[in-house]
Amino acid sequence: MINRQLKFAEAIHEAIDICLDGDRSTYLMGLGVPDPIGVFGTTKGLQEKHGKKRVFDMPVAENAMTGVALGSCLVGMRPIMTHMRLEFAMTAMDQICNQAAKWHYMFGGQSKVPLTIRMLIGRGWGQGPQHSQSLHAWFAHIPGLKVVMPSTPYDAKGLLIASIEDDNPVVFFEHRWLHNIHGPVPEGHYTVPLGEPRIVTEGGDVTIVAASYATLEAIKAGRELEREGIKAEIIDLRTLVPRNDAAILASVRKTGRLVVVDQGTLTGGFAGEIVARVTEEAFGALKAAPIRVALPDIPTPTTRALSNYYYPTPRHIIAAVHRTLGLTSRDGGDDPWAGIEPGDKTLDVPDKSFTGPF
Amino acid sequence: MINRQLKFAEAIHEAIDICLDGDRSTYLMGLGVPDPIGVFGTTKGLQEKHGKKRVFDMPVAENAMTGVALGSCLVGMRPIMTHMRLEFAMTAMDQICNQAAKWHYMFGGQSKVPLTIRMLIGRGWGQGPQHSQSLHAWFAHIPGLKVVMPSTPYDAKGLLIASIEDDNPVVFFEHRWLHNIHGPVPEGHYTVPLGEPRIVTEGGDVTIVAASYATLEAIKAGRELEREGIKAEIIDLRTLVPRNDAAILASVRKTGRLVVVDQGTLTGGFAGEIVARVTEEAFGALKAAPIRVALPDIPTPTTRALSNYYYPTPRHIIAAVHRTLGLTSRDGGDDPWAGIEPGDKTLDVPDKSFTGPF
Amino acid sequence: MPQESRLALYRSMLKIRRVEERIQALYPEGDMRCPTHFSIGQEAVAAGVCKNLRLEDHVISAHRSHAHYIGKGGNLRAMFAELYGKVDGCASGKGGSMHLIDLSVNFLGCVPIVGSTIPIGVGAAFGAMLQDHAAITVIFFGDAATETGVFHESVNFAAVHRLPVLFVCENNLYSVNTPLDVRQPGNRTIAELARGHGIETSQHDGQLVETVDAAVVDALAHIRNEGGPALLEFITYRWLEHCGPLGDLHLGYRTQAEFDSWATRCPLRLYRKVLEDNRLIDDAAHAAMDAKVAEEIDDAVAFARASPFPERSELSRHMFA
Amino acid sequence: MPQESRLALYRSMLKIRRVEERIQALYPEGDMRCPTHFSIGQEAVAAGVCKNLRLEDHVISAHRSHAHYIGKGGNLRAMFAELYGKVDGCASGKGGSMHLIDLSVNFLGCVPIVGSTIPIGVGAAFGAMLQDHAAITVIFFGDAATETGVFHESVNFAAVHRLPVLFVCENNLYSVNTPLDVRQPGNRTIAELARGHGIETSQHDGQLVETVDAAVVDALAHIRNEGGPALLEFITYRWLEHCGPLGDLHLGYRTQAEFDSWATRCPLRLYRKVLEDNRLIDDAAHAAMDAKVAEEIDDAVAFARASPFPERSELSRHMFA
Ligand SMILES: Cc1ncc(C[n+]2csc(CCOP(=O)(O)OP(=O)(O)O)c2C)c(N)n1
Ligand SMILES: Cc1ncc(C[n+]2csc(CCOP(=O)(O)OP(=O)(O)O)c2C)c(N)n1
Ligand SMILES: [Mg+2]
Ligand SMILES: [Mg+2]
Repeated sequence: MINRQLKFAEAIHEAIDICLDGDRSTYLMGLGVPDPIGVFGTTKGLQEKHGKKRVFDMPVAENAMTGVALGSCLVGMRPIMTHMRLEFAMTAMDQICNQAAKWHYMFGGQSKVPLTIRMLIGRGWGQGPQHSQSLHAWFAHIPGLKVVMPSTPYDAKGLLIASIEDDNPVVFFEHRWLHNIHGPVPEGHYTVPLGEPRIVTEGGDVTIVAASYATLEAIKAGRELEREGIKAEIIDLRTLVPRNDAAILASVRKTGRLVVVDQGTLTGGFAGEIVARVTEEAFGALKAAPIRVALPDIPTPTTRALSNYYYPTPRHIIAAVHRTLGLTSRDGGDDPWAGIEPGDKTLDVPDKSFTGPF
Repeated sequence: MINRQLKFAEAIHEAIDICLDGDRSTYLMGLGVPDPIGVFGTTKGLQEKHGKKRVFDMPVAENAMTGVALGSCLVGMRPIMTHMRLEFAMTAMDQICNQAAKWHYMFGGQSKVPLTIRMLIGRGWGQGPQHSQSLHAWFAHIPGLKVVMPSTPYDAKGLLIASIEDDNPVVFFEHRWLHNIHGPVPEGHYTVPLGEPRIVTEGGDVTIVAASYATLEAIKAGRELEREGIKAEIIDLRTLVPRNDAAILASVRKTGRLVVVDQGTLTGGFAGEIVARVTEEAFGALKAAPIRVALPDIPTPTTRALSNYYYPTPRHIIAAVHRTLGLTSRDGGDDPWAGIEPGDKTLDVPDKSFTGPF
Repeated sequence: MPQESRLALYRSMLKIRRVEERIQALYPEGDMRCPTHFSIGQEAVAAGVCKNLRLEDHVISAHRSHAHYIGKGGNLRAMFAELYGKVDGCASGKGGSMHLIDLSVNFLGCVPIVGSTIPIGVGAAFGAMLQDHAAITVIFFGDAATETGVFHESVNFAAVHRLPVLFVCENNLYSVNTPLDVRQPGNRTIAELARGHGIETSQHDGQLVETVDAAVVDALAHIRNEGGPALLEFITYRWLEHCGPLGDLHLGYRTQAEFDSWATRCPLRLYRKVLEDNRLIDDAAHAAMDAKVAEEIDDAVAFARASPFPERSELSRHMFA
Repeated sequence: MPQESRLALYRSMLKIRRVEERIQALYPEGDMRCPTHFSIGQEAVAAGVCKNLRLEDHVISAHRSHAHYIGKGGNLRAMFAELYGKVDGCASGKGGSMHLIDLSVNFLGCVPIVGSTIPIGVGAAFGAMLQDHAAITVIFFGDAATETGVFHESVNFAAVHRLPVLFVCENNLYSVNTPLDVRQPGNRTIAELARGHGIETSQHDGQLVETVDAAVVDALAHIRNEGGPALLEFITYRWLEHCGPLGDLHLGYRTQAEFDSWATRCPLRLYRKVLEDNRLIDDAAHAAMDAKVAEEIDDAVAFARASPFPERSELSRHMFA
């Protein structure tokens, strides 16, 4: 039992700090990294501690700076890059996906690219179409990248250290609404291996697969379902690539039912990959159609009047579980949005302490 | 019965020509568009015919030039952009996916972006890691984009005209190994509506879904299967977004078996989306696990000794059909690669006339 | 400059200032739930540039766009309604502060990805040229935008095609909380950087609205007469935090002394003094002007508050044209 | 310049020329199945630059990279094996002509996405600086690469951090079949464009190898003494088609007259004349030099042909480090 409680953001901070301490070739760069706010606290004070040569800001030039990070790997460095929003890194897709992802392979394994790229996923007030996309499915589709999506402070620290120490490019997702959650975090160095999902709660009635912030929503749904007597086995993917599917397949073989929750949009999203994979591998065990709970295929609207109807809630997960259990007709059942007012001010905050907008 | 035979590349050329003729706001730009080779013949002579103001080359600056195209839409233009390889447009993901895709929605429908972006997918000699990726799954995952992937000259022309005339951004895929295939193409203006798959062959034993070049491989497999007495219903998606799944679902309800063939890599690819969708919607009809036939999760190797073992062949589709029909054990059956030599010179050419490298 | 023009210049700055002060006052109520970037301290650039534009000329901006929207004559009611996320917002509530638009005055839009509207503005000019329109396009952006590759790609294309584009860089010395010297070399200005592309560029004091005005007059004449783009760099300073309605001196990334030296160079104060010295305005006239502006703002805020939220069905509207 | 240095310069050009001529001769057999970009006509740049580099200095290049690989001393056997797609290729066959690499001589690699290796080269210099290495990084690219945004982003970063980078632009007047004037404005050179970033730049004749050499000596001295990057633009000309072993005058995008005027300025011919005039070489010595080069090439080709193809199991190897 670990008694030490840290915020997710603090766990990230500690992981980076430990890696900077442990390996002189590690450095950290990104817009705002050394500024007084320090990327929502995750990089605060690190420049003061580790020096300007190892922790620094950069020009607004995400594509070139990714190339710079990659180039430095070729002479032995181990960079960590930080993007305050995933969208900023969309200018860097060539360097991330054509260069960093493929460099090791396309030169026959001669160079390695131990580059970790932190991507923050926005949610909050009016983050809107260009500050909120969770495009983990994109990166998972590029061979050569590892994709990591923790949901707890413990995993955040252990997986980030593992990512930084990994000799390959890793894209590390941090959902903004996770930064302030608390959880037990051991002191010092430890790693959580890339590739192993975590069984959050055991249950025999239905398997719920999620990752990153969606895991929290799944857990909330699971609590509610438990009250109804439905026991969900909730599995937190933790990493999309690499990914050992044994736990998921074993779970579905037990429950026969699958709901996948994704913080990205539906079509072409990673939930589809999980559904496809499970269906291919455990078809005989499935008792009902799997269901995806994901964002609709719509850009994120800015006004909360619409974003309140955009992000699925635990109620949606519950409704999906009910459907897969045959408790409601496939398309029927309660409208999970029922009773929500456009002006509602509880759905666009992660908790009461949130004062917006980022 | 249409007697006029054109090459796929000629059909593309004709579509562009007709649109330039028909609408003064249409223009065509891209690297090499007016050069003597004319993007594998698809743009040859168009500058001479339509003038330098409507058909022109550009600097190597794909990101800005996409923005330029988008900006011109805001004042009433209807641009066509051409990328000789999809990878070149990976520098333009911000403009394509953050700006063009969302512009109409995020400004409440006030402006429209009738921009068509042609993306050529490389295959051939040593196209390698950076000249061969078919990332249609990426674009299909971005709400606001339409994604079109023809496999015949008829559809190439009809869908390209429909794409250009569509008031939304459309990403239009042309696999290089399609450019030289022949097929019937009517003269003059016609459109093929975006969103409707095409049933290539009817059959009751198994549904094979494909798009773009993969459709040709599926057809080859279908012929072989027919000889074995297995009747495949082959469905050519034609467009990934929008997409009316009625035909696919009806087919699976008939056959109970699904094989999806994809010219992209497996994980996070669009084949998974189709499998997920069909499983969600037609679970009860499925008699066996669906199977995806896609590229392995590996960057494209350059040497043919490895690319010969990289691209799935009709034999792989046949093996998948056999598996889903229970004719071979799930993992057993013949190795589709058996008998292929590393130095084989038939697998890295679309036909005998091909002299490489592009 | 004619007396009325001088007063109009001041009025434009005053309106920008007062609108932003009102947002500042209302924002803490928690009903404008979107990231909001203020131009307080930088008003002279928007006012000085927009004074010289015709209705048909295009303007496009980025994340810090209120001033440009107002300067170009954007609808105030629609702006406030947008900030409140209402259906009558200029983007139907879908955009928020970072996505203002008013096509009736050819304010084409803005987006918060740094640099991204620069090529789009160039494209608007290009499209106009293809249609033989005489419209000029003004693109507003900050100092950090000149670090993006897309800025250079855009300037190059505008230079090749000699497009009627006025690039306006508001160099306020910071990108978020990061000073210029860790982002750009100290031995060249942004004007010099852009001059490398073979276009007309110059650097000016961005606090003196008549200096801005004169620079713009020259640049527009160049664009019209010689054809081809120009870039103006204006040195200015943001008073509030990068995003949001508060001050941020407590953060320590800039000094009180630096702030004070800029605060004394408030573009409104400096220009009011000029007008007073020239007896074009006195306290009473100023109060009257202020009252009229306040009235317009009151009306816009009332309108915005009264406007309904978009209905749930609006979520899937505007997906495709 | 010492006699041996002059002969070495010539020998370097000759080797590059002969290797490419051999590829040209063999390519039509259809066994080198990868896109191949030749530098015939442009040898003086690679030879003149690489002569001044130490083993520890880094070189990175783009799609047209044979000359740079050879100039830096890259292994010839491994290069030919790579072109043949063999397991002994410098990238195990996984890369082909567009992905040459030889880490034993600090030739870091090359990729065909235009502009993409520029920041990577800057990163190598940055990484070396972080580790207090004295290595200089040379980045080779073409005229079109200066149109990409990433070029400017990279130069800016190198300028801010005063990195020991030599940017070498081989301006051969074309990007594929597209001339410079539809891509870049005519009123500035690439050297002037880059000078906007506040770095040391100059333009030179790329056909005269001693001119190249002298420019590089100066630039390296500047980098070593002043710290901070420099850019050299060399005007040169490609003889063959953009990609592939053939001529392309029949396409008509360039004229015979233009071609002829450049062909007479063949860097090898011009320099051989200088050496002959200075009695440093005669026909016999030249033939001997040529024979030695041919021998090395014969060996490399034989090695490459004898090398086996990678086995099927190699497909999934090297996926992760
Ligand atoms: C591509 C990209 N990277 C980073 C950001 C985060 N960001 C938002 S505003 C901003 C500062 C821009 O500074 P500047 O262009 O000088 O404009 P200012 O805010 O000073 O007016 C940054 C870095 C972004 N929006 N887009
Ligand atoms: C981003 C990108 N766009 C387009 C291409 C296609 N392409 C390959 S080589 C080339 C020409 C490059 O010209 P230049 O940089 O002058 O080099 P040169 O071939 O003349 O040596 C182009 C446009 C590419 N490889 N990458
Ligand atoms: Mg600024
Ligand atoms: Mg060139």
